[in-house]
Amino acid sequence: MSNDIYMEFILENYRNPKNYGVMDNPTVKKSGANPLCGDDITIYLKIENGKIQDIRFTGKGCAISQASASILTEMVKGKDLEYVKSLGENDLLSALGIELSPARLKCALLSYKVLKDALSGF
Amino acid sequence: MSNDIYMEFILENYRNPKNYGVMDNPTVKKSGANPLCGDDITIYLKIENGKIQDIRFTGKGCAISQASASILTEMVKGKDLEYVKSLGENDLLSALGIELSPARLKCALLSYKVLKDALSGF
Amino acid sequence: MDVNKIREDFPILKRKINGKRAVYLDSTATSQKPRAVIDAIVNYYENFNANVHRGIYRLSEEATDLYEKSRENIGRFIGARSDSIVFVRNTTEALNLISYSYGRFLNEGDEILTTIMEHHSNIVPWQFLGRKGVKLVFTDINEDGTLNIDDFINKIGKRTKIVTVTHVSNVLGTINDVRELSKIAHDHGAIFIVDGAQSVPHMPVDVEKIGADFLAFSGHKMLGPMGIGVLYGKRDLLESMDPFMGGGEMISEVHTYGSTWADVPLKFEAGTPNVEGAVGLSAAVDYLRSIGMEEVRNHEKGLVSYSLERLGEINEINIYGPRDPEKRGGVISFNFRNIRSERISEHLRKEGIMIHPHDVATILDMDSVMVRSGHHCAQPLMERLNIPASSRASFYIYNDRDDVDSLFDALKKVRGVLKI
Amino acid sequence: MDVNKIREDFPILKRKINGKRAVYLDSTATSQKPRAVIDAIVNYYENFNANVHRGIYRLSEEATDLYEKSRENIGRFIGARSDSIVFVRNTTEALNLISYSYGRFLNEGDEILTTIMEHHSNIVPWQFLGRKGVKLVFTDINEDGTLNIDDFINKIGKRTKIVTVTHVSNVLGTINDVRELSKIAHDHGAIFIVDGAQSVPHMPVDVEKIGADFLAFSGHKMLGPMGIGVLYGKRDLLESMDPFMGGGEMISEVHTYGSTWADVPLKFEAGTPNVEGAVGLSAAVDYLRSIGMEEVRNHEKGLVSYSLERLGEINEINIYGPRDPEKRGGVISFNFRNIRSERISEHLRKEGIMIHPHDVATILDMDSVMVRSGHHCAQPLMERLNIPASSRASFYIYNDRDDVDSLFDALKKVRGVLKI
Ligand SMILES: Cc1ncc(COP(=O)(O)O)c(C=O)c1O
Ligand SMILES: Cc1ncc(COP(=O)(O)O)c(C=O)c1O
Repeated sequence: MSNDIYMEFILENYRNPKNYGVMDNPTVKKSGANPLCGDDITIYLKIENGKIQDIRFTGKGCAISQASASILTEMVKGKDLEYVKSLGENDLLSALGIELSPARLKCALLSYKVLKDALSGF
Repeated sequence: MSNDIYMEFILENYRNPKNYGVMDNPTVKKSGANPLCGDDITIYLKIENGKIQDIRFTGKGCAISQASASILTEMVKGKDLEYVKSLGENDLLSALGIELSPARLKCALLSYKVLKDALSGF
Repeated sequence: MDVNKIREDFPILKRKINGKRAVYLDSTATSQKPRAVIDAIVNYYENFNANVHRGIYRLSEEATDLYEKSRENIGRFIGARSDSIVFVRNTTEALNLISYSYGRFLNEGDEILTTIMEHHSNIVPWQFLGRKGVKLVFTDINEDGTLNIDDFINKIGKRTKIVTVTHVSNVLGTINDVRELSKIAHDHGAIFIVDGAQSVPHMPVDVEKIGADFLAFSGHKMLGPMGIGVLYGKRDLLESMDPFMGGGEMISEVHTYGSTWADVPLKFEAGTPNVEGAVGLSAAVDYLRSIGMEEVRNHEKGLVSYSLERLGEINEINIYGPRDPEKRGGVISFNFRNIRSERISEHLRKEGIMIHPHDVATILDMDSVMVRSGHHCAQPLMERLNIPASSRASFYIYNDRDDVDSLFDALKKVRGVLKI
Repeated sequence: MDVNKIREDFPILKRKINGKRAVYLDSTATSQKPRAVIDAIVNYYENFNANVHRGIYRLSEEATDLYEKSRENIGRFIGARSDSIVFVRNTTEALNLISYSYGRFLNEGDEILTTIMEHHSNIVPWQFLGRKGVKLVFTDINEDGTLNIDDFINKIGKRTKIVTVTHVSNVLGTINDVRELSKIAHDHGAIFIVDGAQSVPHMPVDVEKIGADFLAFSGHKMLGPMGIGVLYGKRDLLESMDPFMGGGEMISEVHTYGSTWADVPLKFEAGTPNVEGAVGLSAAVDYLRSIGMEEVRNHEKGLVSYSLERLGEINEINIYGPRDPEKRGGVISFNFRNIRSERISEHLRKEGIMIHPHDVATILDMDSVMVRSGHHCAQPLMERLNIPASSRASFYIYNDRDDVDSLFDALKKVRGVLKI
């Protein structure tokens, strides 16, 4: 884990987020917010044959929440639902590779929470 | 002022209170209580020609509140209203002759407050 | 349990009053504080002080961590999860919170069943609901100061929506069988509230075991700082309730047209919380745990037994509440009742007490023995006992047999001072 | 005013964070505590701790005396008699107390006039009254962050029963002309409430001069302990109101069928009060008085002026609120708005801010510069300003120009860390 939470990998995902944008006709669309920060995120999923065929997100927030959403979408795109559901918070956090204080943890996990929420019916 | 608040003078007035008892047809009758202690006192006054011709009290409470009521009635019996109205808390306290802590001061002054209250219309 | 060692931990007990060793017998009103609690407060302000929950910088995160760890620790002390622990000022606020927030679910004709031995804090908040036609019903006591269970069963019924009972009476010392009362309450579909102000500090209390839907207690009575108390509540109940106070911390979103609330327990903590208080209470809980609550209970039971023994020597004194130390906490309320003397004031004799408790307290204080006297915030109980007031001595971990001896030595002087 | 000497009085400021001198710029959220306040707490617990108002023994009388002298001292600090000072937990509780107790006098169709720059604590309690059809009306601000007086005059009317306004905005820093607003409110027959959370700690405040019927403030924001706050109220208003919470201390007599209340202010203080908090806040008031509130105000004005000067160096940063140091308190909220870089995330650009305040706070914290970031419990204001959040630096007596320099040095690093 890196002490430098603004390391290049994070910044790159922040400035050029993967899978950013609206999706037409998603299988499911879910939003969540962290009102304390004014952060919010919407996740769009296309689910077919037990797989996440496609994923998009929109939203706003700090570098950590945006980068985290970008990285999360990459982690689950094209993956089996079973696998995605088995992912824990720590899987996302180790993918981020940075050491976060409790307050920033909330930023990092917003997208994860929205995704879990979106998948709760599947 | 004595440190011994239970000196003989106080105890004597406590055990054998002067002017204790009900009065028939008083000019004015007033009650007051100190709910924190469960103390209460009723004062009966016969007022004629601008004088307190007679005074009685009934009530219950600790040695200090009872002795103080007894001593107060003695101080004002037969006196001009003008004079009685001019009496301050300290006049009663120096008549008691003992040093009281704030909590016990409330006990000592209950009768004084009821008397002042009774005379407020005169 | 080594009382001498424990006394060493309490700086105030070293204070001399009138040149004499302080014999503090009023822990039921408020407890003294050990060095560990005072140090925790100082350490908090010297190293960690910040507002919580919203700061991104380290200091605020550390303060948040201390605050939430305190919540967890205090929850564990009563067998509860931290998300069912709401920080309040004291027992009184906890009970008012329930009255205001849960009280919304009650309607005209509904009843709240309590007991005649309650502290005003477990009476007045419920009387407030009288405004909307909710009736407060009081269970009577038996002659020995225990709860009259038959009366309780008689009075509970379909209309009873809330049963609220003190775990330990602050006057009689009576330990109520809350587990049993909880069952009866739940059988009737009522929720069950326990006023734990006098139990949590003095004996093991587990919210599951006693079947409490809500439990209220105060930090200052259990070695903790003033200004902090706890409302434990079952999560589903807390979640069903509207907030009590509104403001910072307790919101999710605020708009000009309306607001939404934070999750439990923050929903009930409006404004900047008393972080110092939480940290101090957590240190107090650690201190009590290091002694062991069974030990605390046994120690107090021992002091009560010894007091009852010594009481045999002064037969002018009557005590209130059960005689069996198993059934009572470390509280002894008493009055002089059986003095054979012509010199007793008539009205006191009529009231069946011979010496006013205020005079008793003043005379004891001359020997720096500190007892409470008055109605102990339990006027309905005083009325029931038909007395205006009583004296009360209460024990805690820092009291020992010497304190009991000092109490009785001083009591023996009372008649002499009053010359009766 | 010798800031170096003052800093010596604050133990926490000696703490090194990441090996660096702590630059605490979040006193608007909560202030740090001087040794004198910490000592007052310790002294209280080591020598005087007891429950108040009801004890006959010396310790309780001493504690009562300390508690009531503290009330007097704190009252004097704002030009008020002690019997109009109610101790509460914080500003939030004070405002809720008014909403619950004075709110009973309001009816459907009545209006409460406030401003769009309020803290949630001065919004949510009034929204509660929406349940009975009372409407909350918001006065707008001008472009420079001052209150729009025309809008205020437009919105006040016959239906307005309460006007409640913050003295100083915790985001914009705006100092409202409460004296003038009070006159307008009173001319319309409304009562006037001042949220003094950000004024009483930072400038001379006199309840008579500002024409406040109620004034609320928090001890923890003015060097005092957490868990203690003050509601000042005009006596006749306080006397006309029903109590808020019920329990011990606030009663005169309790019977099974109903109760009567103690006199003001005790009527509003239910349960064991936070004596420690009162004593600590009184020590804080003494400390502030020894500096002089005019001095405090001037010192902060100086730091604001210097900050505005240095702000000239970083023209990517925009601040909110009035530019004139005479019209603002020691609070500066800001955002990065004018960065010429292709590397700004699209949504931030759309919102007119370039770097999220959370990232700013985290990066500043790396240099142990502690600022707040978020909505500052003022979401309606954030909506009005059309931003999700801001960063905020705030000053107090222990801050100096070095702190301002540290802030700006750290701010200059933000773009570099984020590589934009
Ligand atoms: C203007 C204003 N009002 C009210 C409050 C609430 O104060 P507290 O959280 O101490 O109740 C604050 C502090 O956050 C404030 O800045
Ligand atoms: C049984 C009981 N309930 C409630 C209270 C009220 O506690 P507090 O004053 O801390 O709110 C007390 C303490 O006086 C008590 O003994």
